[in-house]
Amino acid sequence: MKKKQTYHRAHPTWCPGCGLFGVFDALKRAAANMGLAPEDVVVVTGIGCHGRMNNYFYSYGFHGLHGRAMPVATGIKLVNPKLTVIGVSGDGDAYSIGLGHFLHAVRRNVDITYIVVNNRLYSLTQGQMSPTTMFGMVTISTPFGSKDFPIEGPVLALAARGTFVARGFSAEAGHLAFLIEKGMRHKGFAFIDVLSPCVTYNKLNTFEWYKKNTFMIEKEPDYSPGDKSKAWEILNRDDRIAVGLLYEEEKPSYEELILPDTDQPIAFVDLSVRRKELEIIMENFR
Amino acid sequence: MKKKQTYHRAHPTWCPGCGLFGVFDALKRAAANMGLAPEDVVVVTGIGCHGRMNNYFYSYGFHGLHGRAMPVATGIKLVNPKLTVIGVSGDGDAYSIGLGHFLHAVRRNVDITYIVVNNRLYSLTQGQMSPTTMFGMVTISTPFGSKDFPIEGPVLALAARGTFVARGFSAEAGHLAFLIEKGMRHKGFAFIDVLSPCVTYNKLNTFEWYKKNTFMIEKEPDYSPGDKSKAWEILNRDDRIAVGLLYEEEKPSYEELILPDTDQPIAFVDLSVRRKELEIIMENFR
Amino acid sequence: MIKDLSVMIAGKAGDGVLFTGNVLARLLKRHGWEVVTGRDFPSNIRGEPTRTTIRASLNENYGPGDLVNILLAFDCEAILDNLPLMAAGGTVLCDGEVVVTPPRDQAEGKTFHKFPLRAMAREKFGHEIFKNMIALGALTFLLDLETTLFEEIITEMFLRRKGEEVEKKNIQAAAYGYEKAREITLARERLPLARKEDGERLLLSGDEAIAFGALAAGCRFFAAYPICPASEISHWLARHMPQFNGVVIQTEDELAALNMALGAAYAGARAMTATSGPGASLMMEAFSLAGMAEIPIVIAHIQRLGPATGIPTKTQQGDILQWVFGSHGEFARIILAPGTLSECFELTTEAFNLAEKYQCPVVLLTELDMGQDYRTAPRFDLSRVRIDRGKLLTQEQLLGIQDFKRYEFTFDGISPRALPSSRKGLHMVESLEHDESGYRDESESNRMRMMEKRMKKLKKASKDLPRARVWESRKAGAGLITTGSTLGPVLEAAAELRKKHVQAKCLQLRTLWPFPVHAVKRFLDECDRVFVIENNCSAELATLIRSQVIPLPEMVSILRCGTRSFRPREVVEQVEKAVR
Amino acid sequence: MIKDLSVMIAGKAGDGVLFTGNVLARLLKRHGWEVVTGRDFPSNIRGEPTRTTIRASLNENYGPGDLVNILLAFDCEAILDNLPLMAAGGTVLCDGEVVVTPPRDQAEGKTFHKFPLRAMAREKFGHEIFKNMIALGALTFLLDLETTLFEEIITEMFLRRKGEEVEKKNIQAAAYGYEKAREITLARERLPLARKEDGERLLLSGDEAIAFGALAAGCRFFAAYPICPASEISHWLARHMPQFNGVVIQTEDELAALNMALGAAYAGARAMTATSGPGASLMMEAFSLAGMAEIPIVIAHIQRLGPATGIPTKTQQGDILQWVFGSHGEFARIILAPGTLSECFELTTEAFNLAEKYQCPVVLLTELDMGQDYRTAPRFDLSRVRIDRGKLLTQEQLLGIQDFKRYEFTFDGISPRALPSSRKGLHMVESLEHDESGYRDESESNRMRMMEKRMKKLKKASKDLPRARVWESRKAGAGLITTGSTLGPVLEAAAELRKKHVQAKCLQLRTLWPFPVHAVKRFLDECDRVFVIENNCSAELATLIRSQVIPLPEMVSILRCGTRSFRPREVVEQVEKAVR
Ligand SMILES: Cc1ncc(C[n+]2csc(CCOP(=O)(O)OP(=O)(O)O)c2C)c(N)n1
Ligand SMILES: Cc1ncc(C[n+]2csc(CCOP(=O)(O)OP(=O)(O)O)c2C)c(N)n1
Ligand code: SF4
Ligand code: SF4
Ligand SMILES: [Mg+2]
Ligand SMILES: [Mg+2]
Repeated sequence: MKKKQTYHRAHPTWCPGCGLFGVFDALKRAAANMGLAPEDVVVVTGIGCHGRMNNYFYSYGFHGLHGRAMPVATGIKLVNPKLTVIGVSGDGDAYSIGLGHFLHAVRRNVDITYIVVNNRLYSLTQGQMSPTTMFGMVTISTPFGSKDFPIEGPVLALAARGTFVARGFSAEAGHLAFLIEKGMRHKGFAFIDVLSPCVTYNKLNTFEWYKKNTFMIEKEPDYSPGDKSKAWEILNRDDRIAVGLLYEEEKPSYEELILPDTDQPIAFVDLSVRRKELEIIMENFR
Repeated sequence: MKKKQTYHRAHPTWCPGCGLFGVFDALKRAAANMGLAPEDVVVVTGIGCHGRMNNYFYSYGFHGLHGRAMPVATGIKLVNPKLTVIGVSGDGDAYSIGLGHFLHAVRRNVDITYIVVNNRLYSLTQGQMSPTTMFGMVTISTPFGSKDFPIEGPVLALAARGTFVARGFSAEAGHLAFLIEKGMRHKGFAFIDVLSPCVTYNKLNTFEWYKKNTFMIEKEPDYSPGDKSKAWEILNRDDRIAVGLLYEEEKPSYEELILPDTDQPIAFVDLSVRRKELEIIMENFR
Repeated sequence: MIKDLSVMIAGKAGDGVLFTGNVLARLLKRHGWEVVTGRDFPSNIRGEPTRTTIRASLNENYGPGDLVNILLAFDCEAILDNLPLMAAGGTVLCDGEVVVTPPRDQAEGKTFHKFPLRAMAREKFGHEIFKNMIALGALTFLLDLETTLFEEIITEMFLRRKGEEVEKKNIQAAAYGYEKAREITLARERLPLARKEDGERLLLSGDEAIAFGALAAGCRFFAAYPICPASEISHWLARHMPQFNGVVIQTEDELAALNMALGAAYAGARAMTATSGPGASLMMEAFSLAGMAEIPIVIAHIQRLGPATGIPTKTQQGDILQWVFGSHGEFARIILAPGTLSECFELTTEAFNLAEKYQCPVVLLTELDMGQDYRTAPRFDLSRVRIDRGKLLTQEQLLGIQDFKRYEFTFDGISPRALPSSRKGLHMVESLEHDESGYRDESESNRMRMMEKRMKKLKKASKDLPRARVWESRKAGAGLITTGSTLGPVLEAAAELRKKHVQAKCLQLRTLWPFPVHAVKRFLDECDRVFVIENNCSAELATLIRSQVIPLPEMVSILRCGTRSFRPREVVEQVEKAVR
Repeated sequence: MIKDLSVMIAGKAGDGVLFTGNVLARLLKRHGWEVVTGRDFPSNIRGEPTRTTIRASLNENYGPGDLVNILLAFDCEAILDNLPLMAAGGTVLCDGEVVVTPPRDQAEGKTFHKFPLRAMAREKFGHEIFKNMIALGALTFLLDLETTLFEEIITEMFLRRKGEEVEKKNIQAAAYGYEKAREITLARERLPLARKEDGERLLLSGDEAIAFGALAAGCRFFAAYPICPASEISHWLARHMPQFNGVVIQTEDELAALNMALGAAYAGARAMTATSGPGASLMMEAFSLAGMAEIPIVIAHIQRLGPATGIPTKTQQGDILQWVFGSHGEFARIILAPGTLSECFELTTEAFNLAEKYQCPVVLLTELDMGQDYRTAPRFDLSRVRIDRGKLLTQEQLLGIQDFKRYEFTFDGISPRALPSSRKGLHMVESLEHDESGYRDESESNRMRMMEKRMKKLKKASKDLPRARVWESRKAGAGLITTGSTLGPVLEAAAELRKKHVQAKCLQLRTLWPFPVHAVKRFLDECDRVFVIENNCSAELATLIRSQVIPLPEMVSILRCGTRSFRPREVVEQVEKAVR
């Protein structure tokens, strides 16, 4: 256990009331609960309002290109599996431009915790429609209403054989912290879609709206995150949005499978020229 | 009805016995059954052995970039909705580099028929692992066995809210032709994953292997393609691979929703400068 | 009478700085002034310093000026950063909690007023949001502008969209600000502006001019992915396209945007995409496809500051060489660079013709400060817009042809085009090397002819492209070569230099590729010393010139590697230093 | 005694043409000859014409020659296309159903033998697959090669992998072919080759040399997406990386490949990716990130013929300017171009040092014919491989530092580097403009310093880069400038020109960026006439030179816009024409 303050680098300049504050809080709490040294954490972010997370959360940070958080995070994790690698993206970053990378990271089951802050808009670029924008919504880019049917990250993650699929709500920072912590403890890829109102541009999916339209699956009497068809069903419900740990499964993680030796991080391998072995290999060229 | 020969431009140079011959045959049959004029069809292909389809199938053709068949096909369909637009990709083209585009096309429900010839390898580039390569398989790029968990197109299409999700088998050209025809008649995005052996590089997923490991859902007593949870379940079966029309649903197609007037194809709209209207719009700048 | 001035509005993101500046710009424009705004924004939605500067002149107005006459700040701290920019005799109005004491030397000769905008708005109108109207009212007083014109603008903005009540309240807030300013400022601070007829002039951004140009030119398919500072083109078109039976698609990324536009263009639409920085890099692959498959496409690139994500809200000219030399393989491309707002419109309409006539990608390369800032311009002349679809064949023409070949070897390299669904026009579009019908052909003889065919299109095009423009025709001591939005400060600098008896003339490159070798040579011959002025760090334009013009006299590069465009003085000083 | 010859193997894709050629290459190499293969393949798995030419010389061997001495065809039709390439006195062996009568003028002086390889294979060994061994046996006879050496190679190929029976049967097939050739050919057709010691020499492809170089240089993370002709690097490393505790990842696309490699490099690995054509365009965005975030990365680009998908199996040098000027924004980059097989190895090992020393992307630019063809080379000298990780700080060093700043402004622009997990090394990697600690900073003053810091690294690097190489030191009438695999034909042409009394010297650019201005200037001073020779259509290298070197004498471009590399004669003829 550490103090939450350990990870507080600066006060965010997000719009007052933005859901991202809840995510920031939850992330600090989860890290504190895990007692992580800030130096052992790398937060890899996408481009968007969510991408400012690195400015506020105190740890190593990598704010790369729009949509490419997952390849970067995978590279980091494989080279140094001892690091706790956390991805933070937005719905545009993860489900639009980064959709391919997201699902490939899911299927590989790399040991990364991936938080997608889903405000159902491209907020940093002033509120255009995103892949989770509700059908018909008027945005700056859809003056006559969105004509794209939305998709949901958790459904896709389940379909791509995700081993940890969850949904949080940024108004419930405590619960979200619990999910993030569980995700970090999960061996393999942990995916958390976070319902997170953008108070500036999204006048539809507000805190109130979510309060009305979500329910906690942990409170459902017979729900178990071990049952894939249940998860599928609950995710396909039309009436209300399920929040909680939807699905979890044990499976070897990518780095266990692909690295010759997870105990010898590539990051610190001795690079001096191994002449003897190389000379033997060179014999193949004769 | 037209003759199958109508669409036969040349004899393919695929390796003798390749599953692609079955797909070619099925495509010709379906087009013949629909009685399509070759000039009213555009086949948009990806890069790979499958991409040679345009050289053999007689119609308008667009052999674009690796993984980008769907955006191109979408552009064509929106500009001229009267065309029958067919996409032909490989598993690498559609599920690896093109995964994002594929799922976004699915969710938009553009009226395109998308055939993914799934030989579970990158064949044109000499047999590297693809996203559908079975776990552990030795390929030229995975000398110690693939460590990536495979994904399946139909599951993902279902999760992305596909309105027509099917799977064919290139050894069953008649059945495949039936699926393709049904797909072309479907209003909206019709997706068909085709199990198709690569006889040169894939020594595991052979015709025999598929015969042993597939079953026809049309023959299942109580299967109906209108039930999404059934489709999900059957797609998640571990023992055998379901072939047939897995799921179909009615929903407005993208071009109906987004085009001001589907009866006036953009392709043939009169472009002379509409000065009066433009002058009025210019008033906004004063 | 004052004939030229700059007003800066400063505050924090979220304060409505941009809104305030744009309304002021419109107001000045209605008084017959030439106006240009100069936004300076952080890439953040809230809380960071933000400013915009409205430069207004009675006559010519090239762009942002050197100094600011009036500073209105929503936050008194903001004045500290901006004082060094203020002209002698300037006036400062500011709101805010913090009491700020400017350094003595910088404060000298300027008048400071604490102007509690938020408090007034809250107290008098019940909400801070009225602070902007109060501020504008104050400026209306200071500049001695017509309140009726201001009220007109308020009505236009609010009446239809928000109703009468809101409109009224805003008019009241404006009047309140006007009176308050009268109370607290001194008579000598007032800058009574001369007036002129507004006439038929326009006030709009380069992005809007491009979007309007596209619409006028028959663009009916626009696909793009949101990115600063190009999104405005998309937003504008999304509102207006349906009326013209066209469509705007927000794609999943830039790869999809260009590929989808290529599909649309192939199917017969005049198609376009727009992007910036990272998005342009993502389009490089499909750019090459457009070249290979000879698909007419227009790509607008509004340059922002790189590399990587860079500073998305700042301007630069750092992507010139990427479009000239970028992408894999070799193919014909045309690159146009508008230097004025009118050219944003004109070159866009021309771009669609060039794309179809030469069946190649056409890039419209401009900059953030051109794309997002507002400028006045004469009304666009729609009667001059021509639609030339090149060798696109109608169904009738196709029926009359024996053996249609989409990629036929022709004298000028340009082949006939048929749209899918046409009878007798069947062909392949092939990203592999292909024969005259479009089918894969890897033979060397075919390859050589096809490359030659595709490349030689540019030879013919060169005669058809927007010509380089020369300002001042006499022989000159200093020749200033530039492109894009840097034109403004360069022209102003040239005027200034002439006042200082340095004979300066300017060459504006409006086509960057194929490179206008002759125009540059001719210009070089007429100048003693040559300067290449561009807003980037590595002298891209000069590099391009060197790579194309032989032999070449010595050229001096004047570069800016900062976060804004040139101020005229920065050009003047460097030229003077070199010439004297 | 014969000291130089070329053998062409021709057939259809699927015939084993490549295999046959490669075995012959190995056999010749074991006889002490210098060898280079020249593959010419369709981009299709089956059924289309395919050929490979083995050039072998007793001494120097620069690359493919002008003419072919022996043609072995699995398909008699194949000989028609290839006859014009045959030297006088040449021998043709062919199999196939079709009887082909070559045109009289082309057939003159050549001997033709119908050689029913398939039938012999079927009849004598029960399977057509033995046709290749029979063919090789026949060639062994024709070239009077040691059958024991051939058997040795067969054993190496088959014994361990396929077992004794297969090995034996192949030896028998070879012997059969040897005897059959003796039966049907005339004594004068035999080309008795001189011999030499094989020694410690190697025979491998450029892709293998790069892969091996990477492994030797400590590359432990390789991420790539399959693409012709770069995949072989990946395949080779996939087999050998685990032994060195490294990993090879096949990513979902090229965007992921470079971004993942950047993540890996940031975390501490020596990381690399490899690609070609369209893949390179897809990497442009992340290339810019590497520049901005100063992440050491090595990108191998094996050029194939573009644009778009182009012809994936043909060579070209059409992507030079993309790497020099491509990608959005301006940043430091280093571009190396090996011209020989040894340099593929050496420059790769050097690339990793440069990337870490200058904390920027390093591109290793070569061509399909260098990457995929096999060449002999002296054994690589591992004792000369040095690992220099530049300013990468260890944990101990970090603990001794007061206030670590990842992007500290330093004299040479190079800042200290710390790996994540290090104590006292915490920092941000930021694609936005950032301050010394890596945190977003959009102020102009910071931006200017940061740009200057990042750019000036190249100044220091210039002294540290692979130098341009000059062949022949005297003053010359003809100066030939080239780069990459075009070096071979150019050197051979120069030797030929000297025989014809044209004093020719060559300059090989091994570093393309930062551009070696001084080396080029010095070379230019020493030559009367200058030729720039490159395998592309738009004179990319010449364009680059012009953009960097001032003043510049006239240069003549010698270009190839076809589907293969130069033949020496093509260079000789053009130089002669210009010089005489
Ligand atoms: C390649 C590329 N394209 C476009 C952009 C512009 N851009 C910046 S943020 C963003 C979308 C942000 O949406 P989201 O990921 O949902 O983040 P949010 O701001 O909502 O947190 C876009 C399109 C970019 N930076 N890079
Ligand atoms: C951007 C890009 N990357 C890589 C390639 C090389 N490439 C050509 S085909 C192919 C994969 C083919 O696999 P698949 O789509 O399954 O087609 P198949 O050959 O199996 O039919 C690849 C990677 C390319 N052409 N373009
Ligand atoms: S714009 Fe929306 S998402 Fe961004 S900081 Fe403000 S409220 Fe949050
Ligand atoms: S390589 Fe495989 S997929 Fe390609 S044509 Fe041959 S059998 Fe078919
Ligand atoms: Mg969002
Ligand atoms: Mg495949």
